[in-house]
Amino acid sequence: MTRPIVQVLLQASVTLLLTALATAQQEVTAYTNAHILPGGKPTISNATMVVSGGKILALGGADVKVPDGAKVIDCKGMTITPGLIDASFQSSNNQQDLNEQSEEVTPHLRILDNIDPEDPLFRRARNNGVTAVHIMPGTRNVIGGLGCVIKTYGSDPKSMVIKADASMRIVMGAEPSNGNRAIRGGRVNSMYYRRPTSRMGVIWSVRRAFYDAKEALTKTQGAPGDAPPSPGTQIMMQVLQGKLTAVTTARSEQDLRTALRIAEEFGYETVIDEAQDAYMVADELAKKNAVVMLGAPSAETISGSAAQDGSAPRSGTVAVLASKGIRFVITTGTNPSALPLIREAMFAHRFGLGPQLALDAITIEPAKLLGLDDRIGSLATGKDADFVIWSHNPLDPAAVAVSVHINGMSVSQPR
Amino acid sequence: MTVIEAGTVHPVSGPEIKNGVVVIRGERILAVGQQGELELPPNTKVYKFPNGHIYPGLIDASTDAFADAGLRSDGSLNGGSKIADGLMWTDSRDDHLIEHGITTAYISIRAGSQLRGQGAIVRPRASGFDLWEDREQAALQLLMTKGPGASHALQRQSQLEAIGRLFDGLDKFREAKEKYEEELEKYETDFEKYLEYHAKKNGKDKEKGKPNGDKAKKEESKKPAEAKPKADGSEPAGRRRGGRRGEGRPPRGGGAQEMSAETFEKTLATIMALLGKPKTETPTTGSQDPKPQGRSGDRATATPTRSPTKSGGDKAKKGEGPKRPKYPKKPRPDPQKEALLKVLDGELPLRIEAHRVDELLAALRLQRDKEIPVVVLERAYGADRVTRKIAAQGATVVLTDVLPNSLGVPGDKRNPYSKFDPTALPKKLNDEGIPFAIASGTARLASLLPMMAAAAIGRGLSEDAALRAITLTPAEILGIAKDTGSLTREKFADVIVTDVPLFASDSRVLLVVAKGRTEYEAK
Amino acid sequence: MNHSLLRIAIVCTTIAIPALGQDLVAIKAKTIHTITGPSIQDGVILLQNGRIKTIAKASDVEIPWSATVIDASDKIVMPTWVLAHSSGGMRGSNESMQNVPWLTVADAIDPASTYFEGMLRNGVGTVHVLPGNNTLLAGSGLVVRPFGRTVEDMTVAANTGMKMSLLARGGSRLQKIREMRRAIAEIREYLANFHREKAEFEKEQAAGAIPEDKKWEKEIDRKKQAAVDLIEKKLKGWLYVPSFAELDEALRMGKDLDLNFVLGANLDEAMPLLTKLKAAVVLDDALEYFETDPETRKEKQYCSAKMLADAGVPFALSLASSGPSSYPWWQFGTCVRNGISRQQALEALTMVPAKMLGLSDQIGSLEVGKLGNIQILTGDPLQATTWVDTVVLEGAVVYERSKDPRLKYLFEAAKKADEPKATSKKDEGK
Amino acid sequence: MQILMKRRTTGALLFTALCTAHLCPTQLSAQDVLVQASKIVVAYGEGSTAATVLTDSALLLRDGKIAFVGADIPAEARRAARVVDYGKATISPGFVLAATTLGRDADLAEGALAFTPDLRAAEAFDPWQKELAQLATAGVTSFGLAPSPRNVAGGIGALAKAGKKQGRIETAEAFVGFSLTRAARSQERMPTSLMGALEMLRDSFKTARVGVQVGPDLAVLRQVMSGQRRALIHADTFAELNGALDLAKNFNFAPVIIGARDADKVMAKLAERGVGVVLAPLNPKARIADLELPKKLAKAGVPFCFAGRPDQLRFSAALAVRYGLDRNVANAALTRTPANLIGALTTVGSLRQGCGADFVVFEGDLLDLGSRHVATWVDGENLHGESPAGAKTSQTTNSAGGR
Repeated sequence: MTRPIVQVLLQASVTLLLTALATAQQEVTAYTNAHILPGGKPTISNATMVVSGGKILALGGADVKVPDGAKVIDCKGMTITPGLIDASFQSSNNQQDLNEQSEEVTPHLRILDNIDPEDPLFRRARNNGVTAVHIMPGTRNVIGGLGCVIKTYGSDPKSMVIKADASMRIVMGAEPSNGNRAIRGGRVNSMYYRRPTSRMGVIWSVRRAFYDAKEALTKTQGAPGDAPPSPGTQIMMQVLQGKLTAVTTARSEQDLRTALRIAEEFGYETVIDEAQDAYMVADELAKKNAVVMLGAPSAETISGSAAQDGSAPRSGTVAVLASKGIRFVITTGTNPSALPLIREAMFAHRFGLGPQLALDAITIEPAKLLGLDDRIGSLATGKDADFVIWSHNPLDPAAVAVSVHINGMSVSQPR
Repeated sequence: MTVIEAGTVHPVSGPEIKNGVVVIRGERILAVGQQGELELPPNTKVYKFPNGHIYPGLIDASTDAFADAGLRSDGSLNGGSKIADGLMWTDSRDDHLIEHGITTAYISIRAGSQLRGQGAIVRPRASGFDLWEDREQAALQLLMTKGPGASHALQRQSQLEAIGRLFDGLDKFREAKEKYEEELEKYETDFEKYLEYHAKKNGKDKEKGKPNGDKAKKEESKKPAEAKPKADGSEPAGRRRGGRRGEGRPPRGGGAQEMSAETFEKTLATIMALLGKPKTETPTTGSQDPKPQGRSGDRATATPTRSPTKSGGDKAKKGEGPKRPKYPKKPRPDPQKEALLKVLDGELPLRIEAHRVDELLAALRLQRDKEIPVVVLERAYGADRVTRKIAAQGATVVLTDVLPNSLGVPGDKRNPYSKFDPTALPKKLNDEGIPFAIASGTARLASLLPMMAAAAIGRGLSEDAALRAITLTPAEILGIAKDTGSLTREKFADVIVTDVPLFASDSRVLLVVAKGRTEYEAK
Repeated sequence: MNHSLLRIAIVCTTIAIPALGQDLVAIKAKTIHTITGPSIQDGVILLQNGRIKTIAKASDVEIPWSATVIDASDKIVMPTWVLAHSSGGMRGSNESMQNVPWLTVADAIDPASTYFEGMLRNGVGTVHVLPGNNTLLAGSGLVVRPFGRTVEDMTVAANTGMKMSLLARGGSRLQKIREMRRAIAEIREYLANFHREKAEFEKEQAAGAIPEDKKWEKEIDRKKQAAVDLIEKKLKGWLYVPSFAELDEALRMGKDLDLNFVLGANLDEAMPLLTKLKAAVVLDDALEYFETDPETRKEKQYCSAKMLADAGVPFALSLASSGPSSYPWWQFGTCVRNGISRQQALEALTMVPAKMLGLSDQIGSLEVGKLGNIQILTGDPLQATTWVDTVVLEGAVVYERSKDPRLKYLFEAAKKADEPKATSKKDEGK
Repeated sequence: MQILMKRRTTGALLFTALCTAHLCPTQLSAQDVLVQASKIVVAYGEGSTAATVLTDSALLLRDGKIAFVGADIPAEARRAARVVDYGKATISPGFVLAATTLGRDADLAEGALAFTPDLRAAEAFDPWQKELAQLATAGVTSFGLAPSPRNVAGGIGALAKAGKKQGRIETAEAFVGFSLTRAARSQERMPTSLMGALEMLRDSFKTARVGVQVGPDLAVLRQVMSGQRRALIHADTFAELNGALDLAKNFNFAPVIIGARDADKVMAKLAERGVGVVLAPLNPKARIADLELPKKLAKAGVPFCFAGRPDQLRFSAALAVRYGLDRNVANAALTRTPANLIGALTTVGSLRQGCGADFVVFEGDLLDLGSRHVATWVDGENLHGESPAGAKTSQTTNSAGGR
C-alpha cells in the first residue's frame, strides 16, 4: 500500500522542479522589421514582436523597443501571421477508431483518447502553419461524441489540449445509416442489423436523443432519488442548456434546412459543418445568424464516404457568405483530397473573398467560434505565442512557412 | 600493399592461425601466415586487431538484394529474363550487404511461375555494386514446389510433368538454329556463284539481252502484300486469340496468334489449289496480320502457292545455270530455349527450388532423365531423407531459413512444414558429405548469416563445417572458388575482421576489405 | 446535362469570330512579358496576318488606323502556354493492343471536347496531343491549337513524335522492357532485311541477272513507316518513364533512338541518374509527393521539379485535367515554393516545351515574326487571383472570360445575390 | 485430495491413485537427486547487479523443489542422493514465459461479453494439450497462462508448468489480463473503438472504487486497485499505451504492458512509473528500431521480458543481444524478470532454496545459438535431453511429430 503514496510525493517534487526550471531561464526573443498581420486588426509593416515564456510580451511598429539581452531575429521581407486554426480537422485514424459503432448515439465518448501526437497529418499541418486544430469524432455515428481543441505539437495528448470538451458532433444525411441493414427476417448475425437505415431514421435518432435529454432535464428538478441519467444523456442536457456547442455536419441543402429546423425545435445553438450547399440557404443562415465551418472551398468534388450526401460545391460560396454577413470559418473538413489550410484560404481569396477576410477565416474567426479568442487566434500582448513566419504574403501560391512557433517554441523547420 | 594483423586468422583452407597476418597486394592475397614471419616493405598500410578474428569475405548463396519491391513481385519472369537487368542500388537498408561482411552474393527473385529468370553474381560495394564479370547469368532458377500450402500429391505430380515438357523441343530448336547458320553460308556462296555466272554470261552475249522472266516473277512475288492505307489502320486486326477485349495486355501466348495466321493461310492456299484457281500470285492477305514485323511479307513468299512455279521453273530451263538462291528464314529468337540449352550443355547450373521429399525426388529424377550436369537444390527442407540419392547424383544444396523454428510452430498440424527442422538439417547433410551452403534467402536477413551458421552449430554441426558453409562451399557452388571463398594466395583479397568470434550473438564486423579495397570500417 | 449544353455554347461562339488572322490587330498592355526578352511597361503589340509585326513601348509605336485595337492597358500580356505532352481531348487515349506504331491521334481528337475549352480558360495556346501511357508503341502525336472546328483547323504541326511507354501494368516490368527491346529489334531486322534485298537487287542488276530498265520499286510497308522513321531517327520518340526503376532502361534506349522523356513521379531513388539526362524532359502534372522511410517512419516531401533543377536538367511542366494542378499559377507556385527561380518556372511552360517540339521559332515567346499567340491576364501569372481575360491565337480572339459558360455556372451564385458588392473590391474595406 | 482425472484421448477421466501405483512404483519413497555441473547460475541480477554463480558445485533436489544449494548440502544427504553430473555444461534457471495462450486463443476468450474480469484461465487449462510438449524443447519450464487479448477484460491468469506426462497449475490466480489492442475492438460487440474500450474500463473502475456492494467482476478490479493482483494490459500503438498508462495513473495501480510495439514513444512515462513490459518475440525481419527496443528499454531502466511463441524465446534474446542488449539483462529477461512481472518470484525464475527445481543445461553461453541445449528439468524431472549419468529417462518429445 505504501508504494503509491511514495510515488505521488515523488511526482509532485518532480513537477515543481520543472516549472521552476522553465521560469528561471526565461528566454526573450524579438522578431524585428517583419510585416505582421495580427489578425482582426490592420497590418503593421516593419514591426517588432517580443516573445517570452510562451506568451507575446509586446507587439507594434517603431514604438516597441527591443529589450536588452533579447535574442533578435531579423525577419526582413517576411510576413508573420497568427498560428492558423483548423476548426474541423480529420486525423489519420481509420474509420473504425473514429466512431464507437456498437451504438448510433454515443454523445459521451471523447476523441481525445485517439490522439497520437506523432500522427503524420499533424506534422504536415504544422509544416503548413497550423498550430491548433479542433478534432471531432468521425461521421459514421448519428451523434459521434465530444470533440476537443488541441495544439498540433506536444509529447502527450493531455499537454496539447487547450479545450477538452469543445463540441458535440451531430451528423445529418444518409452517411450514418450507410452500414446498417434492415431486419427483414433471415439470419441476424451482426450488430449492424439495426435502425436507422435511412435519412428519416437518422433524424428520428437525433430527435429521440434530444427528447430523452429534455425529459431528463424536466425530471431531475422533480424526484432526486431516481437513478442518475446515462452519461450520454447528461451531455445532451448540457447542449440543451447551452453549456456545450453542438456541431451539425450537413452538406446538401436538404440536410442544412433539417439541421436548422431541429436546432430551432429543441432550442439549442448549433454550428454548421461542411455546408457545401450553404449558398442555397444563405438567407436562412443569415436570419438565424448561424455560424458555418465551410469544408475545403478548393474541392471540385466531394470524395470519400461522404460523396453520397455531398453536392457539387460552387466556387462562389465564400463570396455569398461574406456578402450576406454570415459568420464563417474555412476548414479542411472531412474531404480526404483537401489542400493544406493556407491553400484553402488562398483558393477562397481567388474565388472573391478579400485577403483580410480570408486570413481572419483561418485565424481569429475559428478562435472566436471555439471560444478561445482570449488565448489564440491573433497576435496581441498576453496571448499564446503561436505564430508563423512566412516567406511571402501567405496567400501567395509560392508562400512557404519558414518557421512555425507554438508557445514560443519553434516546432518545425520544413525547408 | 595492405597488411591485416589479428589475434586469430581463420583461413578456411587451412587450420586456425594464432596471431596471424594477411598480406594483400593490389586485388589479390599475397600471403597468410604467422605475424613476424614475413618482412614487410616500407609503405604498407597496417591494420592491427590484437584480439580480433580474421575471416574470408562471407558469400551469400541466395538473396534478393538490390531488387526493389516492383521487381520482387514481377510475375512476368520466364527462363529468358536476366535478373541483372532489373537490379538497382537504392541505398535502402537491404542494399548495405557489405557492412555485414558479405563480399559476394548470388541474386535471384522468388516471383514468376516455373522458370524464374537467370540469377546474377554481384559484388556489393560501400555504395552500389559490381556484377561479377562473366557471371551476369550465373544460374537458371526453376520452381518445383507448391509452397507450404496443403497440396495434393497428384497436383504436385502434374506440375513436375509440366516442367519436364519445358525441355523437349530443345533439340528441334538447336537444329533449326544450326540449319539456319548453314543455310546462311550456303546462301552467300550460292549468291556469289549466281552473280559470277551471270556476269560471265553477260560478258559473252551482251547483244542477246534475253529477258529472264523467271527471276522477274520471283522478284515481283517478293513484293509485300499491298497494305491498306495507313489512315484506317485501326480496322479490326486478325482474329483475336486470347486476351480480353479492351484489356491492354498483349494476347497470352503471343506465339499462338501468329500460329493461327499461318495455318489460316495454309488452309486458304490448299483450298485455292483444290479449286484449281489459276491465280498464282499470293492471296491478298485478307487476314491482315497485325504483327508489326515484316514477316507477312516474307511468309507470303514461303506459301506453297509459290513453290509449284519454282519447281516447274527448274525442270524447264535445265541448262540455264544456277538459279537465284532463297534467303533462309531466321528462326524466332527464344531466350528461354537458349538458356535451357546452356543448362543441358552444363555451362549454366540449374537451381531447383524444392522443399518436400517428393519434390526433391522429382528434381533428382529430372536431373537423371534430362542428364543435367550441374544441379543445385535450393531450400531443400526435406533433404535429410534423400541424402543418399543427392550424394549419388552429385547435386549440391543451398539451405535458407536456418533459424530456430523458422518454418512454423513445431507440431502445428495445419502447417505441413512445421515437421521440418531447418537448423538440424546442416549436420545431417554434413555427415553424409553433401556440399551445402547456408544462405540468407532474403536481403533483410543478410545480417543474420553468421547467426544462422551458429544455429546449425547449436544442433551439432562442427564450427569448421559451419564456417565453410558460408565461405568456401558457396564459392564452389557458384563456380568462383578459384577467386574467392578462403584466405589463400592469389585469391581475391576478400577479408573481414570481427571483434569477437563470428558465431557469437553480438559479433560485430570491424573491417571489410573487398578486392583489396577497404569497403567498410566500423566507426 | 451541362456537357452537351456547353458544347453547343462553344460551337456558336466560334462561328461569330471573323476568319483567322487576315488583318492588323493591335494590343495595348500595361506590361508585356516576352519571356526571352525584357518586360515592357505600357507596350503595344502589332499583329499582321496572325504574326507579330512589332513589340515596343506605346510611345514609339504608331497604331495604323485599320488595325482592330484590343485595350488591355490595365492588364498583363504574355505568350500563351505550350504543353509538350498531354493525352487529353480524345475519346479514348489507349489502343487495346500493345504494339500499334501505325496509329495516329489525328483520328481521335474531338475538337468540341471540354478539354480544349479548359486549355483556353487556362491560357494554353499549343498542346502536343499524344496517345496514352498504357501501350508499348502507341502511335504518333499531333501538335494542335486548342481551338478550331475540325482537326485540320487545329493542327499546328504533324509527325511530331511517336509515343512509347514503359508503364508496366500488373507488376510485369521486366516483361515490358523485354517486349520493348524485341519490338525495336524486329523493326531493325525488317529494315536490315529491306536494305539487304535492295543491295542484292542492285548487285544482280550490275551482274546483268536483272535487265537495266527494271527499277527497284519496292518500298517500306506503310504500316511500319512510322516505326522505321523512329529507328532512323527521322521521327522523335516520346518515352513515358513511370518511375526511377525504368530510368536506367530509358537512358539505355536513349543512346540509339532520338527520345524525349516524360518522367512520372517517385524519382528520388534515381537522383544520381538524373544528371545523365542530356536533353530537356517533360514532368508529370503531380510535382510533389510524400515518401515515408520504412525504417524511421518519418515522412519526407519531394518535388520532382526541384530534383531536375538541381541536376541541371531543363524541364517542361504539364497540367492535369482537374484539381489544383490543372491551373498554371498553382504549378508555378509549387515550383517557386520548392526553390526554383520564377524565370525557370515560366520557361517550363513556354520556351522549353517549344524547343522540345522543335517549334521554338514559331511559339514560346513574344518576338517579331513569331505566331501571334497571346494571352491577356488580369494580374501577375504567379498570383492566385489572376484570371485569363482573353486569348488571341494567330491574331484572332478565341476566348473571352466574360463569355465563358463554365465560369458563369461556378460563380452564378455570386450573380444571384442581390447586391453586387460580393466582388473582392468591396471586401477590401471591411 | 482424490482428483478425478481422465486419460486424455477425448478428454476422458483418470483415477490418480490407480495410475501412480501402476506406472512408477519407485516414486513413493522419492530419492533425492544431486545435480553437479562446472557452472551453476543460481539467479541473474536485477538491472546492473551481477548474477550469483557457483563454479564446480551442485544442487540437491527433493520432491521437485531445490532443498539445498552448493556448500550447504548436508554430507549424508549428498551421499544418499542419486548423482547426475553434467561436467563442463552450465546450469541456469529455466526460462519463464510471462503471458501466453499456448495456441488456445478460442478457449481463453469469452465471445459474448468484452468485460469478463472474473473468469479464471486456469479452468480452461488442458493438462494434456500437446503444445506443452514443445515447452521443454524450447527450455521453458513455467509459463503464465493468460486470457486472450480478444476481451477488454479477459480474466484471471494462472501460473502453470509442463510435466512429464501432463501439465499442472502452479498457482491458479496469478494476474488479471486486460486488452486495448485492435483484437479486442474488432469483435461484433461493444466496444468497436478505442474510445469505447477506454470508456468501458474507466466506467467499471469508477463504479468498483466508489460502489458500496459490488459483483464478483468489480471485486477483481478492487484487488487490482489495491495492488493485490498485477494487471497485464495488452497495448501496442501510442494511443493504446497512453490510454492504459493514464487509466493506471487515475486508478493508482502499477500495470504491466504486453506487446508495447510503440514503447519508445512513451519511454519516459514507462520509466518514471516503474511499469514493466512484456515484449512480443522479436521478428528478425522487423525494423532496426523494433529490434533495438530491448536495448532502449534496458537503458531507460524499464524491466522487460519476452512472451508469445515459446520456441522463439531464446532466439529473441539472442537477437536482442545482437542489436546491442547487455547479456546480463538478456539472461534476466528470460528468467527473473518475467517471474517478477507476474508476481511469481518466490516459486520460479531462480534456483534459490525453496524454488521449483526447474533448470536448463547448456554447453556454453545460452545466448549464443551455437551452444548446445543439453537438458531441461522441471520439478526435479528431466523432460528434455539425455541425463549423462543416470539411465536414459523417457523423453517427452524433442523429435518432431509430437508424442
